[in-house]
Amino acid sequence: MAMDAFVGEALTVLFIILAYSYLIKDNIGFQFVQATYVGFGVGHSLVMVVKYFSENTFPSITSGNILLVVPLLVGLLLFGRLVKGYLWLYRYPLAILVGVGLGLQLRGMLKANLIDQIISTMNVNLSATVDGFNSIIIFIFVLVSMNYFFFTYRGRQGSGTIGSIQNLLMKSGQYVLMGAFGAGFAAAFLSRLAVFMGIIEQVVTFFGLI
Amino acid sequence: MSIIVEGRILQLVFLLGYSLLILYGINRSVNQGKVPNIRQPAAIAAIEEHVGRAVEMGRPVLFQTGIGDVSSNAGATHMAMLGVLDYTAKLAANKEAKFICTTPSPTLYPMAEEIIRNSFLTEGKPDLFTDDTIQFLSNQQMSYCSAVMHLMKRENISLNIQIGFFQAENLITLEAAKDSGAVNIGGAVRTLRIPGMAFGCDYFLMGEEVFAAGAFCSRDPLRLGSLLGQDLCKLAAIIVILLGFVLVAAGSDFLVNLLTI
Amino acid sequence: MSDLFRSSRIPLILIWVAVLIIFGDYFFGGVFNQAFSTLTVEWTVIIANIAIIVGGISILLRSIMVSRRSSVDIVERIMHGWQVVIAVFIFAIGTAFGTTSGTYNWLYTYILLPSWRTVYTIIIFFMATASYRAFRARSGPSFVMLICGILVLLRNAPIGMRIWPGFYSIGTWILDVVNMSGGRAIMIGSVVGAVSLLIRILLGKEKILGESE
Amino acid sequence: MSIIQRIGYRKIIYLLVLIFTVTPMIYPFGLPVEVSTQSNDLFNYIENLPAGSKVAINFAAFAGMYPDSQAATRAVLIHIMKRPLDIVLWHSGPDGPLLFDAEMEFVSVGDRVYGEDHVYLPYVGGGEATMAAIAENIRGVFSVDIDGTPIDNIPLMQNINRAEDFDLILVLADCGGATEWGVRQWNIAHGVSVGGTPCSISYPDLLPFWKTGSIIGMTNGVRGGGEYELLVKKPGPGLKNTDVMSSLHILFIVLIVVGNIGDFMKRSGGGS
Repeated sequence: MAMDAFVGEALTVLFIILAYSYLIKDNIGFQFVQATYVGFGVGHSLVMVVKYFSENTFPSITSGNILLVVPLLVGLLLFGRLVKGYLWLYRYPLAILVGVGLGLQLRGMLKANLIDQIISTMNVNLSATVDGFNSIIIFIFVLVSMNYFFFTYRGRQGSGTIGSIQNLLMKSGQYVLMGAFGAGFAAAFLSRLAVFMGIIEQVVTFFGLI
Repeated sequence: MSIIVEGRILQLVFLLGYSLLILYGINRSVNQGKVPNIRQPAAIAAIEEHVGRAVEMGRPVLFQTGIGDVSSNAGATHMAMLGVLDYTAKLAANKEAKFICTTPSPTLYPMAEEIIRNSFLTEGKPDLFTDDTIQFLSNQQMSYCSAVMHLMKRENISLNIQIGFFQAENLITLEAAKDSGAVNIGGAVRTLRIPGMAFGCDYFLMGEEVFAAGAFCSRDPLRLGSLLGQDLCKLAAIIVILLGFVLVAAGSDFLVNLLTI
Repeated sequence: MSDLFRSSRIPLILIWVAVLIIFGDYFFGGVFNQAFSTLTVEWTVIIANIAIIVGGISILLRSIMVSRRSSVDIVERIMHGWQVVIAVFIFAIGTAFGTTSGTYNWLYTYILLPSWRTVYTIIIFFMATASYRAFRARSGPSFVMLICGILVLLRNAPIGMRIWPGFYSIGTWILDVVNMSGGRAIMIGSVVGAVSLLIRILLGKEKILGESE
Repeated sequence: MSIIQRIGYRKIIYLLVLIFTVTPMIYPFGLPVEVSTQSNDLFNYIENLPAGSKVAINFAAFAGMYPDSQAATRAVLIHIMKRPLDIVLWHSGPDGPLLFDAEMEFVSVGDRVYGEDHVYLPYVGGGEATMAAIAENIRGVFSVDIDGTPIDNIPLMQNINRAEDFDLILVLADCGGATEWGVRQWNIAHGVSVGGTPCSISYPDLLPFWKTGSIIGMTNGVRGGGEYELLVKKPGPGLKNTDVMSSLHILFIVLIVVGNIGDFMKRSGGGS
């Protein structure tokens, strides 16, 4: 193994041991690793953004589209947030980010999150197949889960049949949602597991165990 | 053909319809004064019960604000958390329970401090506000965790509240609280955070319930009004699904095609 | 006059204009499309990338402030100082030699990757202890959640299929039906929440533009 | 029980996690993986794309979480580089370029010519708004490719301006919502199908989009990596670690069950 690779691998294993020493007790070694990755991450993201501007935006300003200077200047007002007393400057570019961000998100959600989901839920296929059975179950589960998220109706939900039906729908909606979050937990675990396997593999191969 | 882009007409109808329903809810609550009352969420009722228990046992109540991410959609979660903080601080001051609030967020720290100070003032107990009532522990995720774990053991807390914008560290603090014998009350909006919260808490709020709890605690007519509007929107969606189901069962896909024009 | 600019009235008008252009382009196209293209391609991309720079610098400024405050304990001050030093060092190396240079690649592969991934995976250990200590089936719904969690764990683990083939199909059913239905209900709720949030912002009732001075 | 009390249950469980991870690495028992429908859909869609179709790739990797979707991303890159497709790739995460270069060492480009068959564009930040801007006018966002060559001099980019010029957009290694941006800004707004290799934490939230057809297929984190490696018949990190995946899953299930039984007995027995 080339010299710098070996030194690199040794350094990596040192970082791994320092980081996991947190499990025994929070210590300076761990805080060093955490400060390193936060600082390195900030430095790296600044390098990449400056690279994008220097290769894409500035050339297109100088070569053709001089009007791009205006959004650049408005964008620089964002620095108002860092200077005491100039917070009000920061609000102009922030308004554009908020308006564009929420606008784009909502206009896409109207079809993807709402109409498509409604159509797919109502489009039950009544054939006596597994797919048919599932589509009916999904139809019921979606309606019941949506019932869990009613807040103002619950205020008038007293006794009597309407109250008990509502309560039953809400309760069964809670069961469906909790089942869904059980699946969510398994996904969250699987996600970190893969990263963890890679780390342990690096240590194990460095010490030549495999 | 029509000036509206083909295939998006119904989306415009839904957008305008939902906006009107929400404006109706807000107008009815703010201008006409008919503020909708919503039932106390189970987790909020549990806060009341367990703050009382904390006083009997003479052990403190811990409230965590969560990470102060400034992204636009997390802003609404912070507002709900601050509503619950205000409600809990008033409760603790009223029953004279020892109240501790910890935060890893420099942006949420001043807002939380102001709210707790006012709550103690309105309950007529400003002297309860000592300098360890609100503690900014560290804006590093893991350093904040270890600091909170030590605090939980040292203070022997009996109630740990974590409703708001949390990241992966919430599992660590939930387990540490359970380990020191405390009751966990939590709440998360994002689906990827709900399982961890649901597993570790005795009572918890999921998804939009966090906003409902925030509105309930702050009793702000605008939020309560918009909650009524949102319920009407969801009801409309359910009615469309039911109608569509009946038509599909009867063999006609009229509504399915209508929704895609 | 100057307090008109200081207030958030004009930024609110900017939000109105941005939202109208975006929905105008989506529903009516035509003249809105040119405004939409200018707004997103030329304005928002540049402002969003400057926001990343401002975000990075505000983290460093806060670290400088913490490292200079005497009330903070010495170890944390050193670490915040080190954070700023390494950020500036990496920025210098990155812009001077370029990110494809050997030294930058070496620093990135052997320092950033391990430190980021180890801190990220520490949670696995805590998930294990929390599984043993905190994950309790207290009520009916949390019992269902525990069972579904275990069944999907068995579906994801290749060994699950070897123990009993049914685990794979049940786990897949939970993912494709139960999880999908719950997710769909939350999705429909999120659209309603987004419309409500947008309306409250357009009415100027949300403190999203930060506190006034 | 005194030993456990003395050392503390935490340290014992940490040790168990390490043992259950290292042992299957040293003594692998090699279990195959079931291929899920969603992974199959992605494979078949790419396999049936006619020659000369244009594919956009948004490489959305972040350093910390990349290993989770690395196996699937490598397998999809191997598959797509083998097929006669025109590829335009850009990065939406600052770590993208470095992680992508390291990944391409495992992917053979065959007799493809850079600039005619595939183009690598640089990193640009800005999330969903930038994704919409690229769909609207890719030349407005990028002036040069990742090596600095102006776009107008690249033959492949001559007739590429908007999302409509593409037949598919692949969002690779997404852990933070990039796939949803793709659905909202490319599929809904411009009708381009979306595929991807999301990490398993975002997978459950994307299932409804697969059900309605916006997403044509996707893999599920490291497990999906093993599945796609089977489909392209190129074993890699996904299949190699299936045993570690199994042993740790079993450990977790045992911990949950033992924890709950212990608690149940204590509650019903001690009545506390």
